[in-house]
Amino acid sequence: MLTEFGKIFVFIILAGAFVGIAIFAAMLIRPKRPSHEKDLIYECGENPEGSPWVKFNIRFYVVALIFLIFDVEIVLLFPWALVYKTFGFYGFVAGAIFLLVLFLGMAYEWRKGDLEWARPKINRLELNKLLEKKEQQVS
Amino acid sequence: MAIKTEEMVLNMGPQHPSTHGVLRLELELEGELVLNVIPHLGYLHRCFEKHCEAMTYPQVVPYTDRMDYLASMSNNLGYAITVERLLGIEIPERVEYIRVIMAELQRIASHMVALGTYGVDIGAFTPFLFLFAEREKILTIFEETCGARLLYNYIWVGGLSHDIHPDFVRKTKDFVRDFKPRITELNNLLSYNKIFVERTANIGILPADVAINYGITGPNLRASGIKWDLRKNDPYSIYDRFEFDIPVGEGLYGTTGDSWDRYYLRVLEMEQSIKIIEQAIDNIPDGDVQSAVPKRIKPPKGSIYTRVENPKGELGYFIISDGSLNPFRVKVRAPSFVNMEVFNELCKGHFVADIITILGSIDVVLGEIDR
Amino acid sequence: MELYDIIFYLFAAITIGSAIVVVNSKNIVHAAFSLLLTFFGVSGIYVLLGADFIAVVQIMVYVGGILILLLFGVMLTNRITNVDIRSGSIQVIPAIIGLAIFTAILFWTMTSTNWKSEKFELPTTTAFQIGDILLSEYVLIFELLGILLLIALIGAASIARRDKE
Amino acid sequence: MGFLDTEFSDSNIVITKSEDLLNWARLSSLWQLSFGLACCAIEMMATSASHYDFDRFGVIPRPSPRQADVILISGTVTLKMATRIKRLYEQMPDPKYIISMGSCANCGGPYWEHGYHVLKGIDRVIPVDVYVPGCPPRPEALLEGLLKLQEKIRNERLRKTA
Amino acid sequence: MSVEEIIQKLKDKFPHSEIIIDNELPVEPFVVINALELPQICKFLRDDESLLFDTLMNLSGVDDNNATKVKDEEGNEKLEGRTLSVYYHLHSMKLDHKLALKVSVPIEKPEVESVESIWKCADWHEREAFDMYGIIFLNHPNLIRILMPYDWEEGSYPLRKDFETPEFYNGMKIPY
Amino acid sequence: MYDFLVNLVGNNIVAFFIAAALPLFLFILPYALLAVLAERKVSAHMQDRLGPMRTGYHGILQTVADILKLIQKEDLRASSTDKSLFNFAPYLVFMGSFAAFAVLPFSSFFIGSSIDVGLFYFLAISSLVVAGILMGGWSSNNKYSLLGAMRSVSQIISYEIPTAVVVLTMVMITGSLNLHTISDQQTAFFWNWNILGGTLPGIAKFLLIPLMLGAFIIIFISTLAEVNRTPFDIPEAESELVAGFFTEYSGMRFAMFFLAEYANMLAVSFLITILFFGGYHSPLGYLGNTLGVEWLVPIEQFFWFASKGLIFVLIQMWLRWTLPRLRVDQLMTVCWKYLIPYSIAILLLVGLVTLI
Amino acid sequence: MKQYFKNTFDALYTVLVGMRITFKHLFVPSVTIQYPEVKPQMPERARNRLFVNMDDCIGCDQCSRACPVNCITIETVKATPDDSPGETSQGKKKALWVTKFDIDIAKCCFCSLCVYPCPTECINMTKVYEFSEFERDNLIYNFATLTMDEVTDKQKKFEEFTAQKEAEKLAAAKAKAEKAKQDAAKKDDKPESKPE
Amino acid sequence: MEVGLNHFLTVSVALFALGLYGVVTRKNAVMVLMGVELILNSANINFVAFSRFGNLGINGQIYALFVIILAAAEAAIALAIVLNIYKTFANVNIDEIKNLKE
Ligand code: SF4
Ligand code: SF4
Ligand code: SF4
Repeated sequence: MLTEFGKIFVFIILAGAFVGIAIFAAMLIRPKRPSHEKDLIYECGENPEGSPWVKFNIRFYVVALIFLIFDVEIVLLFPWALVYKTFGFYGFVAGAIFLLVLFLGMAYEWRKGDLEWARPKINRLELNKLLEKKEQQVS
Repeated sequence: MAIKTEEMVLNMGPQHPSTHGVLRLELELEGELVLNVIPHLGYLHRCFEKHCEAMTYPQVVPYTDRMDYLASMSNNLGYAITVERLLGIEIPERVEYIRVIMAELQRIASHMVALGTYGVDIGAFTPFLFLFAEREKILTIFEETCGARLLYNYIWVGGLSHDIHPDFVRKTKDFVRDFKPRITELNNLLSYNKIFVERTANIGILPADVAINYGITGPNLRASGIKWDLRKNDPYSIYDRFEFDIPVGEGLYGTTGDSWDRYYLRVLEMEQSIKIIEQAIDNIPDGDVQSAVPKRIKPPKGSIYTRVENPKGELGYFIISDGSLNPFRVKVRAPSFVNMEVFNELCKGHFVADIITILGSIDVVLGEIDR
Repeated sequence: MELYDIIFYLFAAITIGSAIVVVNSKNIVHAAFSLLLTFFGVSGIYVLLGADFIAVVQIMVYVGGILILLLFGVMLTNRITNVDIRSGSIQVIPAIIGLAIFTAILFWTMTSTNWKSEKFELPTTTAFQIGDILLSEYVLIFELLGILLLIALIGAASIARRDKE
Repeated sequence: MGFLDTEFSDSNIVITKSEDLLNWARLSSLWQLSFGLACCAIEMMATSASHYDFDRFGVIPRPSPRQADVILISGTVTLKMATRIKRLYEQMPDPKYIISMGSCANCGGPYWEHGYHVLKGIDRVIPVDVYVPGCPPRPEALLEGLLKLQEKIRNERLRKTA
Repeated sequence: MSVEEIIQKLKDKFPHSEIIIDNELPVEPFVVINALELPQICKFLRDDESLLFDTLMNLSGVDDNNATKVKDEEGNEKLEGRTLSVYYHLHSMKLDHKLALKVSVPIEKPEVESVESIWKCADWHEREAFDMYGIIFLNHPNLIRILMPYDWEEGSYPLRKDFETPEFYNGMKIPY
Repeated sequence: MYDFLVNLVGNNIVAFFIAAALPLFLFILPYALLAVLAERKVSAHMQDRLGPMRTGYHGILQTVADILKLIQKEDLRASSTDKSLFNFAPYLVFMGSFAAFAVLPFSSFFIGSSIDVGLFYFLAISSLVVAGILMGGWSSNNKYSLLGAMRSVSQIISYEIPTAVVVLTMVMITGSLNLHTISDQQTAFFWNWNILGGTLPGIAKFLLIPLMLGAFIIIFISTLAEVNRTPFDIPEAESELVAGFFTEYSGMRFAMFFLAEYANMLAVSFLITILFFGGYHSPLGYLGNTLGVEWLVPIEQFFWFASKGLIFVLIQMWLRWTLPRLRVDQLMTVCWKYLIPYSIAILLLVGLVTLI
Repeated sequence: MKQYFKNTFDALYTVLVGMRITFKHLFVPSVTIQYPEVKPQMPERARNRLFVNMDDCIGCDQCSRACPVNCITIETVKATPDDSPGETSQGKKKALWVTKFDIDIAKCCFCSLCVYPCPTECINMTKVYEFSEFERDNLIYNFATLTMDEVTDKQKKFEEFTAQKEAEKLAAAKAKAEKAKQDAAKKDDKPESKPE
Repeated sequence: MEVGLNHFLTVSVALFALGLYGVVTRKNAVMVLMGVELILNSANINFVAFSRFGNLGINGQIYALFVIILAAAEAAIALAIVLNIYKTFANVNIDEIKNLKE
C-alpha cells in the first residue's frame, strides 16, 4: 500500500520520467550539426572576457544567511501555530516572544544596513576634482 | 564590502535587447556594482561624411535621413537650413510653416519611441505598444504627404519635395486632439507608477555644470534644469513666431537631472510640440513649396556651422564648400554622439540594471552616433 | 521483499552513494550538489521512519537553506575557473585506516547491542505532537532557540560584514 | 542521429506526413532573435507593434540566440558588426533561418558605392533565405517576406533530392 | 561680443602668438591660431569673465587637400604643403556668443594639443578626428580609434581625400 | 477515483502512477499550453493587438506548434559548460514544480496525496527549484546566466519568508497543515472563505477580514516574486540579463524551464485559492447536490478549483503586462522592509484575534 | 514612518491605476491590420517599387544622374533615322534606343530623387511593396524592352549608320574637298577663263 | 530480512564514517563543513530511528529538530568564519592557513 508520501514520490518520479522522455523524444528528432561557434558561450556576440565563475556580490550571501535563520525560525513556528490555541493565551505569548526575538534580529540587521544594497552616491566632487587636476596639468 | 568581489567584465551588446541598436558596452562590474562603462562605438558606422563628399547637395538629403532615423524630418530640416544659409536664399512662408509642423510632429514621434523603448527597458511592455500605435498615426500623416514611412527625404534645400496632402490639416488636427488624452494615460500607466519612479528617480543624476562641460544638449540638458532651447535661444526657421514654453527638469521625485526628469521632460516636450502645431496648423499661408528650390546648387566657397534643435539635442552641420557641386566636407555634430560621452560618468556606482535605465533616459540613436 | 524494503534500500543507496561523491569529488560544486541528493535521501529515510514533519523540515532547512548557503559560500571563496576548485584531499591513507577501525568498532557495538527494538507506533502526523511538547515540556528550549538563532544571526552577519567599518 | 538529419532515399506516407507536421510547427513558431541594426530595425519594431503585430504569425522576440529560430538582419551590416552577426547566427541551434531585411542587408543599399565600412550584403557572411527589399521595407513587406519564408519551410523535404 | 572684439581681446592677452581672423570666406569668419598654443587660448576663452565659452559645440577635422606642386633641387615634382585642419566651434551659453577657431598642421606631422581637459566633450570628437584623419591630439588620455574597428589597417584614415578602400578586412571583401 | 483505478488495474502502485499521471497529462500540460497562449492573447488584447492568429482558429494551436518546434531544435551545449549539472538542472526544476502539485486537492474526489504536513511540504519542495536554478545558472558558464541565477535564488528564498509567515497565519486560523482539511473547512458558501474570515465565530470573523485582505495581498505579491513574474522578473529581465539563468538553454531543455515556470504560476495560484478562496468549494453551493446527482459534485468542484486558480493566473498575467520591473535592491527592500514586517504584524494580530 | 506607509499606499494605488488602464484596453478593439487578408490602402504618393514606362523613356539619363545611390544603369544607342523608336505619349520625339535600363532595387533607397528630373515622367514609384525574393539577383529589374537580338541589331544598325554616316561624311568631306579642289580648279580656271 | 532498526543504524554509521572521512581528509574548509553536515545528518537518523524503534518516542524527533536547527546556526556561523578566513588569507585550505598564521 502506498503511503501518502509514497504518492509524492510517485509524482516526483513521474516528473523526472516526463522530462527524460521529452528530451529523449527530442533527441530522436532534432538534428545535430555541431560547429565551433556553437561551442562558445553566448555573450552578445562578443568573445567572452574572463569567466563568469568569479566571486560575486557578498550581498547575495548575506541574504541567504538571513534567510536561513528566518527559515529555521519559521520551521519552529509551524508546530506552534498548529497548537497554540490549545494553550490559550500562554501559548500565544510563548510564540509572540519567539517572534519578537526574531523581529529583534531583523531590526538589528535593518539598522546595521545589512538589508541595503550599498550604492555609493555618484561622486560629483570627484568629477570636479578630476577636472581641476586636468586643468592644472594643462596650464 | 566584506569580501572584495572580483571585478568582472561583462559585455552588453552589440546584440543586446536594450542597447538600442548595436552599441556595445563593456561593463566592469564588482558584483552587481558598475565601476566603469566603456562604450564601444562604430558598429553602425556607415561613412556618412564620406558619402557627402561624393554626392551633390540635393543628393545628400536622403543620407541625412538615415542618421537619426527616428527623426528624419529634423535631420532634413537642419541640412536644408544649413545649405540655404550657405546659398543665402529666402524660403517661402508656406514652406517654413510646413517645415515647423513636420519637425514638431517628428519630435513627438521621436519622443514616443524614446519613451516607449524606455518603458521596455524598465520592463513595461504595454506603454511601448500604445505609443507605437500613436506613432503610427503620425507616420500615416507623413506617408500621405511624402510617400515614405520612415525616411522621408521631404525637406529639400529651398523647399519641400511635395506640397502637403489635402487631408493633412484635418488629420493633424485629429491626431493632436486624440493625442492629449493619451499623454494622461501614459502618465498614469507609467510615469507616475511607483515602481517606475523608484527605478528612475535619483538614478544617473546629471548636474548642470557637468552637463555643460560635456556639451550635453537637448532634453538631457533641460532636464538638468537649464532653460536652453535653440528654438528659443537661437531661433531658426520661424520658431520665434510661436508661443511655447521650455520645460525644465524640476526633480519632482528625486534630484534634478535624474533619469525620471529626463524621461518626464520628453513627455512635457510633446505637449509643447502640440502647442506649436496647434498654432501653426491654422496659419499655413498659400504658396508654392518648390518655388525657391534652386535648379543647380552650387554654393560659393565658404564654411558654415548651423545648428537646429533635434529631438535628441543640438544637431549641427558644419559644411565647407569649395564652390563645386559637391560639398568639400560635411561634419555632423550629432547630438547623441555628444550626449553619450557623459554616459560613463553617469553610470559609475550604479547597478547593472541602472545602466539600462540611464542609457534609455539619454535616448541615443546609434545611426547618429556612428553616422 | 516488500515495497517498504525496496524503497528503503533505494534511499539508503541514494544517501550513501551521494555522500561518497560528496567526500571524494574533486569539484567542490559537484560535491555541494551531491549533498543535495544526500539530504534528499536522508529525508526519504525520515519518511520511512514515520517522521513526516522532520522529513519536510529536512528538505526545507537543509536543501532550501543550508545547501544554498553552502553553495554561495563555495562560489564566494573559490576561483572556480582555475585548479583551486579542485580541492584536494590530504592524509587519505591514514584516514581510511583509522576510519575503518573506528567504523568497525561502531558497527560491532551496534550489532552486538541488543536494542530494545519494538516498533513504536507513531501517530500519523507528528506535527501536533511536536507542537504540544514544544509548548509544554520544551517551552524554555523553544525560547532559548529563538535567542540562539538571534545570536547566530547577529554573529554571522557581523562576521560576514566585519571589515565594512 | 536525429530524424531531421536523416536523408531518406524514398518517401513514404509516414515520412511525408511527419515532415508536414514538423514543417508546420517550424513555420508557425518562428522565434526571432531580437536584434536591430539600423533604421530598418525601427520598422521591425513597428512590425511587432500593435498595428502589424508580428505575434499573429507566432513570431516572438527571444533575446538569446539559443532559443531563436530566425534572425532578421534589419539594417546596415558594418564590417565591425559582421563577425558578431556571424557568431550570433552560428550560435543559434539548427534549424535556423535568415531574413535579410532592407537594401543595406541585401547588398549594402545606399552605401554600396562609397561605404568603406559597410558589408555589401549579408549573404557574404551567412546564407540568406529571403531578401526583403525596401529602404526600409514597409512592415507589410516584411510580413510578406515572412510569408515567403514560411512558404519555403513548408516545402522543405528530408528526401534526398536527386 | 562680436568676433572682432574677441580677437582683440585674444591679441591683447597673447601678444606673441599669431592670431589671424580669416573672413575671406563669405559666410562665417574664424580665427586661425597656432596648434601648440591652443590649450592656453582655449582655457582663456573658457575662463575669462567676458568670454566664458563654456561649451564646445563641434570639433571637426578637415583634410584641406591643398597640396601644391613643388620642384625640389633635382627637379622632381613633389606635392607639398598639404595640411590637415581642426575646426573648433565654441559657444557661450551664458553670454550667448560664438566663435570658430581653426588650427592647421602639416600632414606629415599632424599634431595638435588636445582640449579634452578643457571641454570634456572634446574627448570623442578628437578620437573621431584621429580615427578619420589621423590627427594626433597630444595629451589626449585615450587616443584610439572610435568608429572604425580597432584592428583597422594602421595608417589608413578613411576621410582623407587620398584614401583608398582596402580590398579585404578580416577576410571579408569590402568593395561591391 | 483512486479506488476506482485500483479496482481497474488491480495494483495500487500502478494505479497511483496513473492517478499521478492524470493531473500531469490531463491538466498541467494542457494548462501550460493554454496558459502560454492565454498570456499571448491577453497581452495582445491589452495592447490593442490580436496575438497569434494563424495557427488554427485564432491561433489556438500556437503553443502546440511552439512545442513541436522546440522538439526539433538542436540541443546546444557549449563545451565549457559543466556538462552533468547542465543536463540535470531542467530535471530538478521541473520535478520541483511538479511535485508541488502532489498535495493540492483538485476536488474532494481527487487529491494526489493528503499528507498532514501538506502546506509545509508545499513551501519546502520549492527549494528543489531553487537548487535547480542555481545549478542551471552556474553550470552554463555564462555571466548572464550566473547573475540571473543568483538573483533568482536570492529572490525566491527571500520571498519565501513572507509567504511562509502568511501561511503560518493561515495555519493559526485553520489549525491544520493539511490542504485537504483546509479546503474542507471552507465548505458551503463563500462567506466561509478565509478571505472573509473563515468559519470563525462572531466578531472575530469581522475583525479578521481586513487582516485577511492584507495577508492575501502579501502572499499574492510574494508568490508573484517566487515564480519570477513581473514586477519581480529581474532574474530573467530581458533588458539586462538577456534571458536570465536559461540563456544558454535551447530546444527541449529550455521548454522544460518554460513549462516549469507556468506550472509554478499555477501551483501558487492554487495555493492562494486553497488558503483564501475556499479551495475547490463552490461559492454558491452545488448543482449536483440540489439535483441529487452525486457524480456531478466532484466535477463541479474541479471546475471551481480550476477556474479560481486560473483567475489568479490571469491576474498574474494582467500585472505582468501593466507593470515595469523592480531593481534587485528594491526587490530586497520590498521583501525585507515591507512585506516581512507587515506579515509579522498580521500574524501577531491574527493570533490575538483568534484568541478572542 | 509616515513615508513608509505613504510608500506602501502609493505603490498599491499606482499599480491599481495602471491595472485599470490595461483592463480598459482589453476591451478596446484592436488596431491590428491583418495583413495578408486585409491589405492597407497605400496613399497615392506611396514610394515603393520603381516602375519605368519604357514607351515614354527617351533615355536621357537624367534619372540615373540624380540617383544618389547609382542604382540605375542606362545604356543607349542612338537611333537611326530609318528605324525611329517612335514618340512618347506626350509627343516628344525619341532619339535613343534604350538598350539597357536596369534598376537594382536591392540597392535603391526609395528616395524618389530619380522621379523628379525625368522630362517625360516615365519613371515613377508605384504602390507595389511585396516583392521579396529568394535570390538577390532577381531584384535587379530590367526595364529595357529590347531583346538581346534587337539590341545587337540596333547596335549594328547604329554602327552601320555611323559607319555610313562616317562614310557619307567622308564622302561629303571628300566631295567637299573635291569640290573645293574643283572650285579651286574652277577658280584657277576662271581667271583662265575670264580673260576669255 | 525485514528492514529494521539495524538497517537504519547501518546507514547512519556509514554516513557518519563518510562525514568523518570528509572532515579529516579534505583540505577545503567548506568541504570540511559539508562533512560536518553529513555527521549531523547521521546523528539525526539515529535520533529518528530510535524514536521509531526505541522508547524515545516523539522526543527523538524533537531532538532531531533541534539538531537541524543547531546545524543551521552552525552552518551560518561556520560559513561566516570561513568567509572571514578567506578574507584574511585569500584561501580556505586548512593546511595552508595553518602555515599562514605564523
Ligand atoms: S536599408 Fe535603408 S532603412 Fe534599412 S538600414 Fe539600410 S538605409 Fe536604413
Ligand atoms: S528612388 Fe532614389 S535610390 Fe532609388 S533609383 Fe530612384 S534615385 Fe535611385
Ligand atoms: S529620366 Fe525619364 S526619360 Fe530620362 S532616362 Fe530616366 S526614365 Fe528615361
